[in-house]
Amino acid sequence: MTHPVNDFNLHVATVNGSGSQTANNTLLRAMFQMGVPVSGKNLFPSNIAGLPTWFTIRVNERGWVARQRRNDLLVAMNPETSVQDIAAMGPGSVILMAEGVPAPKVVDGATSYVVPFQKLIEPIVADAKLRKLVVNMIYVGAVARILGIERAEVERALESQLGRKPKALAMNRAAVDAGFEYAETNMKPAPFRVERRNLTGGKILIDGNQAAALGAVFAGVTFAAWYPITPSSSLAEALQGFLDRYRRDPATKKATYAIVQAEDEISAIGMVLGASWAGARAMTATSGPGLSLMTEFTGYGYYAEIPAVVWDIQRIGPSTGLPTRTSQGDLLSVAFLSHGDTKHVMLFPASVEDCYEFGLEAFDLADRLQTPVFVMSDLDLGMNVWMADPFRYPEKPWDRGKVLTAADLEKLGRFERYRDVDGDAIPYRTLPGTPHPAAAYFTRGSGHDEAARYTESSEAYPRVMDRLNRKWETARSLVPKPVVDDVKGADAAIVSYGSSWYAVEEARDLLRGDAIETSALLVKSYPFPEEVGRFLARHERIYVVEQNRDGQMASLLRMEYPERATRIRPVLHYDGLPLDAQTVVDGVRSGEREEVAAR
Amino acid sequence: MTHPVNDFNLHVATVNGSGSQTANNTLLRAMFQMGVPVSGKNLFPSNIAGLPTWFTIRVNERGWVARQRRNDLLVAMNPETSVQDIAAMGPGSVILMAEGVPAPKVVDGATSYVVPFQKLIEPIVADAKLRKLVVNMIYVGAVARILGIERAEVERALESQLGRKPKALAMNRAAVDAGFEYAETNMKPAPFRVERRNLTGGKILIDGNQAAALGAVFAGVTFAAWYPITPSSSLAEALQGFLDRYRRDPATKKATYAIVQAEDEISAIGMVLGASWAGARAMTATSGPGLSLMTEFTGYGYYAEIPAVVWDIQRIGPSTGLPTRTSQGDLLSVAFLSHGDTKHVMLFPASVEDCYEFGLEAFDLADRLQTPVFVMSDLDLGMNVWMADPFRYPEKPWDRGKVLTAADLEKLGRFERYRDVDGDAIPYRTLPGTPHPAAAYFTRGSGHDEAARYTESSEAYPRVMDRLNRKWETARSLVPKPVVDDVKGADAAIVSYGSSWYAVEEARDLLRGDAIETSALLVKSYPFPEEVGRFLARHERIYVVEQNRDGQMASLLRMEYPERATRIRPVLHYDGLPLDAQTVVDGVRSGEREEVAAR
Amino acid sequence: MNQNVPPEPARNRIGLTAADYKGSKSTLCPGCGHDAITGSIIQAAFELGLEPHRVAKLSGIGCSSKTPAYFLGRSHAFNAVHGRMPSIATGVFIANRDLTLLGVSGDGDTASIGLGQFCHLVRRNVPVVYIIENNGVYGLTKGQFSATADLGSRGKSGRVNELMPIDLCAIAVQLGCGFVARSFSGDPKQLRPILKAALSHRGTAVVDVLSPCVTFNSHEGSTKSYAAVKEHDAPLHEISFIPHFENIEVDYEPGETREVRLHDGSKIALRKLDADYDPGDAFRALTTLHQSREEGKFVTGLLYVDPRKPAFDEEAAMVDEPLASLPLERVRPPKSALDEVMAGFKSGRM
Amino acid sequence: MNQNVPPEPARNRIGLTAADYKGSKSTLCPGCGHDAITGSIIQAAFELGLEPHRVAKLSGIGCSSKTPAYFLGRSHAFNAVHGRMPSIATGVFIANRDLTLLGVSGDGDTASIGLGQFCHLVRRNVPVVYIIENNGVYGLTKGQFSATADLGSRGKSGRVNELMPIDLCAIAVQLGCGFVARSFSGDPKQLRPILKAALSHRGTAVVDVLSPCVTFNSHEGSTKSYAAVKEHDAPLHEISFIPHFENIEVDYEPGETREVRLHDGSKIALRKLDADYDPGDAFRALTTLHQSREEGKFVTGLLYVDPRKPAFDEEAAMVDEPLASLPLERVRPPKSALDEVMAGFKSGRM
Ligand SMILES: Cc1ncc(C[n+]2csc(CCOP(=O)(O)OP(=O)(O)O)c2C)c(N)n1
Ligand SMILES: Cc1ncc(C[n+]2csc(CCOP(=O)(O)OP(=O)(O)O)c2C)c(N)n1
Ligand code: SF4
Ligand code: SF4
Ligand SMILES: [Mg+2]
Ligand SMILES: [Mg+2]
Repeated sequence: MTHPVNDFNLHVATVNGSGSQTANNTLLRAMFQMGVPVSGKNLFPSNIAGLPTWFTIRVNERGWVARQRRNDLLVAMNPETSVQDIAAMGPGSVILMAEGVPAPKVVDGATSYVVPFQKLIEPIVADAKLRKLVVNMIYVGAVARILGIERAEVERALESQLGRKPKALAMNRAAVDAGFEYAETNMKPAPFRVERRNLTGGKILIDGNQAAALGAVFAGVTFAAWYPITPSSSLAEALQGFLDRYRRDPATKKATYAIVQAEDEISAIGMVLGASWAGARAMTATSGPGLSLMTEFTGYGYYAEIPAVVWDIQRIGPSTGLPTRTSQGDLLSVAFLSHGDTKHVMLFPASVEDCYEFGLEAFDLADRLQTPVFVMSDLDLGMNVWMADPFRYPEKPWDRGKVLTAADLEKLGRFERYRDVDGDAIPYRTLPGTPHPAAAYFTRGSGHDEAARYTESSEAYPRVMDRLNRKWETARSLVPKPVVDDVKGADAAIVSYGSSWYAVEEARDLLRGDAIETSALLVKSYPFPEEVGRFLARHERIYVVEQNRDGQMASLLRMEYPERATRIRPVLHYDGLPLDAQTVVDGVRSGEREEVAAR
Repeated sequence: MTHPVNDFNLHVATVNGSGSQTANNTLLRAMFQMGVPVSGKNLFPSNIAGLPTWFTIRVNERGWVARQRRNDLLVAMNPETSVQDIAAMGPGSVILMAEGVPAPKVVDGATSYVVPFQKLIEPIVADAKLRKLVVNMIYVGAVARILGIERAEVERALESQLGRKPKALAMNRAAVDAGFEYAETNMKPAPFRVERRNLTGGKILIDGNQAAALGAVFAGVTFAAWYPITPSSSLAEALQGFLDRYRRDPATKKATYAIVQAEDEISAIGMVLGASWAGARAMTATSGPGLSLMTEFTGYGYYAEIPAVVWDIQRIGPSTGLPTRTSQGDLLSVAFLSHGDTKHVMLFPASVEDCYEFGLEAFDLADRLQTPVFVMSDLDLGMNVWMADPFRYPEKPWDRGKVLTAADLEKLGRFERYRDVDGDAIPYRTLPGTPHPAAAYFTRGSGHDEAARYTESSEAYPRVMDRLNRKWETARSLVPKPVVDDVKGADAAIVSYGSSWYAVEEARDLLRGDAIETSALLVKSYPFPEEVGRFLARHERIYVVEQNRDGQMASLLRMEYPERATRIRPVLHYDGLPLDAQTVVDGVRSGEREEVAAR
Repeated sequence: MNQNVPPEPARNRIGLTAADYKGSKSTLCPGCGHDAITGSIIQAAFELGLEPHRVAKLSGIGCSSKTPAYFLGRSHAFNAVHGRMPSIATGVFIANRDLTLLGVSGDGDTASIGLGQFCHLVRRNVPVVYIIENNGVYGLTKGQFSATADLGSRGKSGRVNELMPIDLCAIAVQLGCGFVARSFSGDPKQLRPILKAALSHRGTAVVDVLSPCVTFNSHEGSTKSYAAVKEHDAPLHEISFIPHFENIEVDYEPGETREVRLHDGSKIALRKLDADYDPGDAFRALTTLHQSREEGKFVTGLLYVDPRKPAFDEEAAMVDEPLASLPLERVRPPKSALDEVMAGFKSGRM
Repeated sequence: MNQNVPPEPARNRIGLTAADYKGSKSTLCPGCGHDAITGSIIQAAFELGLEPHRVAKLSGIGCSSKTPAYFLGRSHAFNAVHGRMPSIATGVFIANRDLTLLGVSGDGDTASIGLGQFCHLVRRNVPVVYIIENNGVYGLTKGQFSATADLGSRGKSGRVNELMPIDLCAIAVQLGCGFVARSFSGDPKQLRPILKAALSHRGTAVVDVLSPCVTFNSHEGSTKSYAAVKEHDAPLHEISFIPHFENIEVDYEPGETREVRLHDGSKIALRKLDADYDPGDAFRALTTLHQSREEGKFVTGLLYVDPRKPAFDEEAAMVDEPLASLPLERVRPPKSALDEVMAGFKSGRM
């Protein structure tokens, strides 16, 4: 199925801490600048230096960016893994192996080269330590040469990254050239190559965590508390960077925000709730273990009705699990996070655009609904680079929800914190510091009535709980709608969410080639908007694709739509690697085959 | 529907900290000793002294012990609540109100007396402080008189409680007599009364927390860590009491156990996991907020496969909620407690007998399955007194699960902590201190393979997770089976669990009188044994009765049995008061009416 | 003068009466030390003339943590979860630095489950008056020992506490807290000026108040019963507080009195008792606390004060007005900013 | 003597070689201070002749907490969740008091998320050697400041730490810990005897080891880089350890050396350097720590020791053998006991 032009996967095997990042980005960007759609995935260990790391660039003219199992071009720099890495390459592939790395016999039909990286870099870089970093640029040159990546674009890509450091730039440029020349004399062009197109014009390359941070910046976030944890740390750090740059008072240079690195996640979410309660736009970002520690406080947020934005950058595994591998495994625990009748709103960003948009929207929703809102991203979306159209500047102002000022109170005369005045089950709140005698109220996680008074009454308690349930219905109408793609005469339907969407779209294309037409639903929120129920009602066989073992979205759908429960068929992927289209194709195809057989 | 004999509810309204407990127990026990089935429910505030408290004794010849909405005899001691208390009494009821308490007009057909409690107690008790406590004995005497409770039994009941304190006994006895005499001259016998029967012979009166603690003692618990929280504290304190008394080494008088009051619940569960890992039989008991704090560590227990017994004495509400009100609201959060693909085993005790039995069995299950086991009791079951047959002494020895000794290792030669050797997906473990070079292994919450080695492998990770899923199936076959009551030609079926069972049984009886025959399923565990699925398959309309807002058991059943999802109809009760039969009757009856109408 | 006219209630500098600083009726046990502290808080707030709407009351969980409902009924309150009030306080303060934060906790809430957050609050020097209503037991859960129970103290059940108490004042001093005091619920004459000083201090002010639990910890053998505390109370000095708005010039006998000037111009005057005590010496404070424990005494008074320690917000370099009240224009960067960022991600320069 | 025969590796009192105390290959950054500490642990365990199967290794989460995989490969290990190793240690010890508990944590693991549990472990005096591999940063999450980062220390990103460090040794002394030492990963001559002494102490032994993070905290401006620590290391004394099984009588020049005798008969000898230091004086320890921080120095050595402090199990009054190994007969009371209880609940006497 490979086409010779603009359709292949480039796989670089190194060790982490070896500075191969710049080299890989140079290749990625050079092809991107040639107008060819690319995506890059970094597979790294939960360790700081010296362990195996792989970077894979997918080049695909049709814009498919999901992971593929197959690799076409391998650069084997890591002696620890070279044997397996090389063994995995099939016929038609090209292999560049560093001189001296152990290697098995290469399959027939594959081309392989042993490249004397060290010999080539020595004359260029004197310092041994520096050499270890710059050596990677040798393969950049060689790969560019055999793939037909334009030298000028490699130049530009390199320059855009190292422009600020002339000495480094010169040195790296020299290394690229050396690789290029070496390939020119010692290697054949690869059987697949890159050709200039015009498909990436105006697009950006960004990771989901940066996009999310940007969304928050333009949402007017004023406070963030966090505790470092992979893969969410880069979101908080990106936020810090953007805020330092764009959110200082022009006059005083003082900050219109505060970011606190808390002592743990219990404290982080506590600070967020305290700040939100007092009127800040507050958020935190975390992953697995940190999420578990936020359990008690999120129940408080639900019951005391305090806005909060929590980004969960999902990683795989119960407990510590695999901190640097991706998954969509936190849905059920977040949906019911904390004891008692507690339910939480979740958003599912499916792209970096969504990360930015939800970075904005999550705050409006939290303020509007007065409850914690969880944005369920994952490591693949959050830490890998994706192509996107530039983000739109928000045209509408923010929605801070139902907050009463002293003036409002003066008009109204009275105020009851938990009274459903408007019939949407969302009460009004006041902020501490509001200069009005009627403003004050008492916030607590214990039983309270409409006036926020303490109560143990068996009438008042269920009254408040029922209103919270009605508020849940209001949320259903406010959260982002799903993306529906109904195909006439479709054989089956595929439901997906979050980062699984890319693989699903590609799989649908492949299935079509296989004469299996599918409709699709991309779920973007929980509670489910009514469009979700209607979609399920319209389709007989519904494959729910997700990256976890327990079919967590499928479970939520079965709970919510008993009358559709039997139509739901989970297609699961949970090995920690990003989902690939083939897995989806196999799942749907086998299901459809049984179906046909059953007829 | 009230019968004049042995069928009424006695309701005493006082303030907490006023020592009415002894008085109420005296009445309860006196009737119990007359061979008449009784149950007592204490409705108390989340406060130490001075707030309204109610104690209700249900007397029912047929042995129904669930709460009823109706009260027949009221003792109104609390001026704070007397107006509502008295207003709630219907025709045919009898009211004893303390002289001076505010009172509304009493309904026609009700008999009411103003009793000069203070005047009556003054001559008996000189000390004013003491008087406040002993005054309650006046109503004991009066109530005994008008209900026909045998004076000798009141004597015995009083003696069994105060036997160790002769002075107090004499004083209280005098107060009872005074009340008795006062009633003799000033009150008519009530329209309902107690008559000696032979229905409580050999039975005991005990609360669920004491029963659970006893179970643990005979299970051979060696370690408990806890942090005080209502309504679970009394379980840990009862455990301490029993252990201090029955678990000291006969020779050395030293303890064969340790109980630690931890600094919080995170620490409590951590200590339990550490102790279990090292070979102790370890447990903890907690409620709502404490449970939420145990989230992260329970995920560790699931993934690293460490036994632990956790009693969750459920109270109502998200967050702090109503600490002294009952509920069954923690099912969904416990089922999926902690991030990632995590699932937990739950047991649902439905009676004090179950509390004792599960107190024993939970340890065998945890050791056998090498995972945390949650026993889902509640405040009503745990803190109220229930009649029961004496508990059976365990005839089988304990099951410590698959633990390899040095001798075993010598035979086997090698040992891999997470290898499925027997095909039941349960691996073998060794304890630290085992004198054998092959014994040691590395326990971690991060990715591990069969040999407990650290791994980030995309093959090893799912392999372990799939085995855990198979272990879940093994659990299904080991956990307690449900109680099935299939009634031929039943119109509908009722599914319940835990303390809801009493009300359900009574409701089924009432429905029968209403010509609605029901089958019943009492669920005792999650994962659901196959009997559950078979029961659902046999019935068309299934009412799932539970004490929470969100239909949590109904949700678990829908997730697990999609093909039965539409048959499930939640009947919910969540005002914090124990479930009553009428609520169940109403729920089922209206459902059945619609059904008939629909036909 | 006419007997029949009821006397006008006293009014403070903002025209409020003491009654205006009351809350709802207490539901604690009659005689509970916590209620006495509530009284002192009300009086201190009244005398300082705090504007109720500028105060935020915070607490954790426990009998002590219920008390914010019983004072300053016109102030917002946040009754958090058990032991986590410090993180809430930090967030509230950052959102609105104009608020005066008044936190009430218990010894269980702070020394057991909340110890970590307490230490980090102090380390950050978040401006909050942190009152610990210390009775050595868990009142609300019926009398178990807390981590401040004294070694050898006997519980109501008869059990003896085998573990060493955590001295929260010593920990606070150790962590560099700028205001550390200990007092006794039964000594309003001392407690009130301490509270006023704490409320005028800019930074975390830890006030550990011995507050007997009459229901679960006032029996024979308890070291924190009212009687025991009264007997072993050892005041360091006689405290008086002169608020900045009263520029009284008090003149003391030389050498008899120390004066501490707070950043808002208020003054604390400490009249020497038997020994002279310098509250500016952290080591003196630690030694004094240590010795007093050895002697089974409770030293009370202003243990340590350093009015110059920079508060949390100074480090955060935030704008002067509350973050919570910034309008959209000031927190949403212009389109040009987004364009700049987008250009960066296009070229790869970002 | 024949050149070709490889020299026999040295064997300790139980016949094991140093290699027998090794673990799997380290995956830390080349040059990481933690690896040096691992080396000292291996050597100390070898020299003491610890029986590997009687040791339980415990840790939290972090680069430091990974190290138990790199030593004592024949011992059981429990790599817990972040900051909660103390509670695990408490449980393990109670289940089997015959085990020697060797805990490794980091400054983030202990001073940030784990501070509460750390303090309560110390308060209970649970016998465990608690090593803090202290580098002032979160290594595994790529170099954020930890709560032990020094005031004004510059991070790799250029940020300056504005908060005061938490001195875990001072906190431990404050909480009455019976063994508190500080050392430097780069000084095995000092670290090894300290570890051996800690392993011989009965009670919580806190060993705070400065352990430079070469990747994220060894740049200019870092106060915890290898160079900075080496330069500011100020040893209190020269330490040597004489295990109980070697009854050597060392004789020192009078006044030059202090000797501390541990409960198992081992001895710690402290040779005086410039000033004489008494490790039995808690206040001396606190003052010394305080002053050294003022002077920007790291005092290292045995800061405080009190071998007589009763350990946790003595208070629990448990049977002598491990609870984990008690047979059913000893932990399930006889039927008569159940009958007695049942009778009580029948009559209401119970
Ligand atoms: C997470 C959690 N664990 C336990 C409890 C139960 N609880 C309520 S108050 C309290 C202790 C209160 O003691 P203290 O702080 O000393 O307050 P006091 O009642 O003595 O004033 C506990 C353990 C809780 N509310 N939340
Ligand atoms: C609950 C939780 N929060 C955050 C993390 C992420 N995390 C892993 S290690 C670490 C800090 C480690 O710092 P330190 O203890 O100093 O160890 P070092 O790496 O410096 O040796 C953090 C925050 C986690 N594993 N668990
Ligand atoms: S129990 Fe103790 S602390 Fe609680 S209110 Fe009563 S006296 Fe106060
Ligand atoms: S990051 Fe720092 S602490 Fe972690 S291994 Fe590398 S040098 Fe050591
Ligand atoms: Mg207390
Ligand atoms: Mg560190």
